[in-house]
Amino acid sequence: MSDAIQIHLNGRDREVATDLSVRDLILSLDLHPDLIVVERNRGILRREMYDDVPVEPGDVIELVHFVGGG
Amino acid sequence: MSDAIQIHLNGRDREVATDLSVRDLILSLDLHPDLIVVERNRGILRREMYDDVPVEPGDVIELVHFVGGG
Amino acid sequence: MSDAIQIHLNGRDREVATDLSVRDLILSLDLHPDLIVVERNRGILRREMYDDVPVEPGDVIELVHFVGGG
Amino acid sequence: MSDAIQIHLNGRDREVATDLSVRDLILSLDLHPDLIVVERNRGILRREMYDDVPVEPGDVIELVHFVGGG
Amino acid sequence: MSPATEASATRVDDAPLVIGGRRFTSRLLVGTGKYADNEIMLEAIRASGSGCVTVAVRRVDLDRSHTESILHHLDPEEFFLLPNTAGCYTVEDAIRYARLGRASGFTDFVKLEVIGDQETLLPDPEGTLEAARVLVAEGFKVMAYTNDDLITALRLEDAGCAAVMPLASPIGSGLGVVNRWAIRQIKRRLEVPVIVDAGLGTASDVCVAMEEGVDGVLLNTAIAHADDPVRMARAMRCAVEAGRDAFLAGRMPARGGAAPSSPTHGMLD
Amino acid sequence: MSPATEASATRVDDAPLVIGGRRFTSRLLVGTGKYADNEIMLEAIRASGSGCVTVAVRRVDLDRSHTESILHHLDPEEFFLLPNTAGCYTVEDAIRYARLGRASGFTDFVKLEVIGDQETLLPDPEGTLEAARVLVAEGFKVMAYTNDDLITALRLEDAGCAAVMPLASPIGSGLGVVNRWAIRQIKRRLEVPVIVDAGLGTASDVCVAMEEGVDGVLLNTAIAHADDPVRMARAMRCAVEAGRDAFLAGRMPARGGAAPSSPTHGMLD
Amino acid sequence: MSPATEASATRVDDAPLVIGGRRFTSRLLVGTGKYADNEIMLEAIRASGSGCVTVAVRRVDLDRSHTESILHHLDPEEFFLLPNTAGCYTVEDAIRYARLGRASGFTDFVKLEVIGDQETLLPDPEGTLEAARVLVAEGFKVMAYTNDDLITALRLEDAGCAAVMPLASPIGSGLGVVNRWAIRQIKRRLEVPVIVDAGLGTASDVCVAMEEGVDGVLLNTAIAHADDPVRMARAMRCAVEAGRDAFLAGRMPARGGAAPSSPTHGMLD
Amino acid sequence: MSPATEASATRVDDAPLVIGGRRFTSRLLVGTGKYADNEIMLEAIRASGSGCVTVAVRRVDLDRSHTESILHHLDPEEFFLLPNTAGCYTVEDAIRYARLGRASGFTDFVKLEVIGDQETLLPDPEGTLEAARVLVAEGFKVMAYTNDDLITALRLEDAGCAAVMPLASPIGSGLGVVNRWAIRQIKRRLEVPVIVDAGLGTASDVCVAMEEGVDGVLLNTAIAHADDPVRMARAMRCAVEAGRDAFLAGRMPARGGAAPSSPTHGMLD
Repeated sequence: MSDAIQIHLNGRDREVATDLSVRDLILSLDLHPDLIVVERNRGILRREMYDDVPVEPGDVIELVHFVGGG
Repeated sequence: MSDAIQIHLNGRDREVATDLSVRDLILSLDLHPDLIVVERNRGILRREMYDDVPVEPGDVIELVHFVGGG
Repeated sequence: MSDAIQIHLNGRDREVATDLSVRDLILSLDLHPDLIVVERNRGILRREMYDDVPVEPGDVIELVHFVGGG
Repeated sequence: MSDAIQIHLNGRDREVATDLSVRDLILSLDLHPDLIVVERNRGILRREMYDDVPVEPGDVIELVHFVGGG
Repeated sequence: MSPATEASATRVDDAPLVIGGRRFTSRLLVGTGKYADNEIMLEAIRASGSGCVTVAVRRVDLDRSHTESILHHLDPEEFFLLPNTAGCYTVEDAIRYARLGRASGFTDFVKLEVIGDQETLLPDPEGTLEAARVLVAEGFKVMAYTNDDLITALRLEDAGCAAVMPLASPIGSGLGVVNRWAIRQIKRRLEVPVIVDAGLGTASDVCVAMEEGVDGVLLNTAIAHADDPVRMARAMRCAVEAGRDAFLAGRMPARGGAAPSSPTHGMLD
Repeated sequence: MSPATEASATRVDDAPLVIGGRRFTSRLLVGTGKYADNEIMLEAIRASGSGCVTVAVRRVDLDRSHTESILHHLDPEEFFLLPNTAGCYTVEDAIRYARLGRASGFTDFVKLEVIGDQETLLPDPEGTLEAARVLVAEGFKVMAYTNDDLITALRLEDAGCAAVMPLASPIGSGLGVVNRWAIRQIKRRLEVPVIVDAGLGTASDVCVAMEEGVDGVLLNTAIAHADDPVRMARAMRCAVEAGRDAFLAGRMPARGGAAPSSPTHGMLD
Repeated sequence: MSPATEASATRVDDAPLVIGGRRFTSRLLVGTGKYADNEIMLEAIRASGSGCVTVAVRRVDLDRSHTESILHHLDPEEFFLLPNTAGCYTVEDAIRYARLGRASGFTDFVKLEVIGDQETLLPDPEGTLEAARVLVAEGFKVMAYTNDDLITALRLEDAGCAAVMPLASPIGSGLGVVNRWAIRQIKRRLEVPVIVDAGLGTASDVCVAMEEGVDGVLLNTAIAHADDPVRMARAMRCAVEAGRDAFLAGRMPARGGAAPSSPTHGMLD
Repeated sequence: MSPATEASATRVDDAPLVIGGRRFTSRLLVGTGKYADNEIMLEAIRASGSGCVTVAVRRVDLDRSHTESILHHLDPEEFFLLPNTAGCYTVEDAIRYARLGRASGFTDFVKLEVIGDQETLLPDPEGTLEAARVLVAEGFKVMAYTNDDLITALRLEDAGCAAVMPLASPIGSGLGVVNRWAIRQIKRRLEVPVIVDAGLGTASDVCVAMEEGVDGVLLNTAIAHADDPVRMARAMRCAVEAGRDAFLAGRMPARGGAAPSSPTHGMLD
């Protein structure tokens, strides 16, 4: 039995561990949950859901944040 | 029995004789059929129809032409 | 013997008392010597001369000062 | 005895034959007398004088003409 | 060669102006409004060398003893009549007037105007685009009056307009080309002919527009409201020629510094 | 009527340009410098319709096998030759060159230039005034090149100059009329003819200058350094006509707001 | 009183700038892009006296060892962060980015950009209007970047935008206010605040915009790409003050003629 | 740091303005004419942050009960008084007024004006040069009002003037900098301080002049004839700062095309 799943993260296919919550994923990437916004399968995920929402095979996830711009 | 009907012509109520064709109406107004365009009840009337189409009570008719413009 | 003389002061003929020094003239006009400049017969009169220089018949005197300007 | 003299012509020292008139000089240079103006020792020489005026040792001569300009 | 001929797009050394398959005899289009009288109008239009005049569609005034049709004064054989939709503030009105203009039987060209504001008479970009799409679908050859926005101009080209007609400045203002940069971009990016319409006030304004390489200009008030309309019409004809030739000739570069016109050598001692 | 004729100051509906008692056949004066070759120069000058060309006075180059005189290329019967004092930085030099130019026997007119700075080639007001006074006293008909300062222009008129020639911008810069207000004042206040000289870069620049009512313009680099000098010369001829006619016709007033060109009445319900 | 305070809309003698119910502490809004480094950015923004900075929404770069969030450099307590939709060419993208910006939890304001062309970065009027209508319905406070067309500006106001942000000239061009007349009309006709955005290149450009009475300006490249961004930021702060005060003070009329500043009487004989 | 301090030439990061060995506390010089009353004048001058004011020399009006000397309103300890020769149309008059001004005992500086024309009040270049040479020989520190001609400016520098003061446009016209190119050349070529004098109408005009790198500006009507002179004075103080800082900061290059302010990478799929 495999302990990894495939997701599409920020434009790239990526293999991540199973049973990860979105928060787990964020932390595993060394990102601060309060500084980013998560779009999952084209829908925005509210921060209070990060714990409850599992990362599932085939998820298309975009992690975005603010950068310098005019 | 009446020999006149009411129509709305170029924005005004007007009484005209019965049994007029559109061409009769145009000529009665001393206008040249080739220099004007007839809109009847919001539809454009082709010139070749002027003889055949009768002016009927309640018709809304606009007689238009070209004037100086930029 | 007359006790008055004619001078030309700031563009006008004027009769003034004899034996006036320039300073006497200035003070008689209720002007402050330090706020004006005296041109006498087309020559500028230094302030320290006001006491010594007499006003003489026919003198052409201009009393000037600073006014608002751009 | 030498049959040549030194003149300063159009900015350069130049040796020319003796007994030349200004016209001789012009023709010797393959120039058309009517298309040029002669300045001799800082004075303008009228065309009718070309024959009579000899080129003398030390003459400073400028031959000028019209060129394209704005 | 007379100016009229030189001005014509048929001069041997310039491509003709062709819009919607129709060949225009001049790069100058003129309006027929606001003249003191019809005689001056006709004389001025002839002096302008223009072969194309715009006309408006209006209700016949039945109170007048005789009709006022401009066709009594302008021979359709002599001038190409281009109906406009001036005075229309909605898509529906603009389409209605365009159809009436075509029904006159002279042409399927229309100068489309959908005005967005009564005070400035500036065009409504959304409405103009919507009306253009409808009229193109109905087979009209649409010459669209628009502002000087490149994006709207590109969309009008995409919509199938036969020509795009950006303004120089508001209709009748005579302010000239207020945004040269915008006109330049529009000409540079569009493939259909670009005609600068509205706001040109005098000959140099026309010259400036043509020097940007546009295909033509449309004038009305500048001629009709000049003290001497006929002479101004002649001035405009020459200005179109001058600007077109200057564009085609390729102007000298403008430089900050100076450069002598006469030789610096050959000076005397 | 051909443009050449129209451009001429002899057209029935415009007063002729007369400077120092001499009638000019065109309001366009052109220089003869900086052309790629003499054939193009001649063709361009003819296309410009100008009857007056400026020439420079220079030392004959004795190293050349044949003389370089421009008279080999320009027929004094066809063109009025106007000698200039280009390249002179002192009053003495300007007077010397003016005298040499007159000694050519063609004319007692001179285009006076006393340059004040090698980098910008701007004229020296003091020097120009001094030289003008001397040359007028010697019977020259002085056409004085000057900057766009009204006071200097008035003094040059007082000095007896036959014409005053303010610059549009520095010689050869092609920057056009940088100070329209100044040119307008000069034309408004002077009685002798005003010819705008130097800095005009393309047709619209010429048009703008003429619309200020000046009596003519003098061009060189704008034509000689265009990609196609002959076509640009034709453009300039038309631009002079256009600007002159626009000035005489009296332009419409420019207004902040808009005004419709088509009737606002007679709209349909 | 320090410039920062003076520049603030809270100075006793000027109404505060309020957009969508939010009070802004300065009439100068600044972007955060294109700086050499974050230290200079922060110093420049502080020197500008601005309390509102725009930020872009972008994908986290997972290849970087640490995140690049601008929040590491800008304290949301110190500056109001205004997310933009820069880089969006479709209505859908603009809406998507606006929603992501709001989900950051800082604000429901958005600077809406729907770009119509990759070369000029000019806004798409139709797309901007469509996106604005959707976002307003979703409760966003939309500050809409638009061109200088009055009609589009009026439609954006009708659509419920909190502010309309016409360009001075294309983004990053530094061409300044190319069409003063257009900016004046937009300010005169709209009731919501008008912020001039894009194209301002130096202090006088900002001054010119503010003198037209607009409520504020937004700058980025002019500061970030100056040789000395911090000093230019200070210049811009003063330029906003200068232009605002000059507008409120009511300038002298410009006249063709002259008028002496010193008395003409009291001259000596 | 308050604007007054920032405006001062003594700010640590800008060289002080020094003319004829005298250090000026501000780059803004103001006139004292044409104010509604002396209270507003004083308040406005203080708001301007200027430390140097120009005054005119006039005959005392003996019909008035009390003298009108401006010294009753301006404390020479607070402001440096710069006498002018306004109203003088001849070299002799200008010299006479300059001497009278110096005899007041306050200064040997003079703002030299030799006017050439009563209608435009434009300076007389020949007369100004002649008077400057005489006054410099008499030990005056001459600040010469002149037109925008580079050559005249260079000659005035050669004559020993302490500062050269080219006009932006005619005195009291408020037309702003009509010839930016000329001002740029003058500043680029002269070594003595260049102060732009006359014609500036509002804050952006001042900003434009300072951005050309000139050392200061002199204003009178723009402040005195604003609806609110005190506020306009404050605007001008900021405009001088803004323009100076923008010049020193080095502006971004203006480009024909656009360049995004937000990153083009990191967009979502």
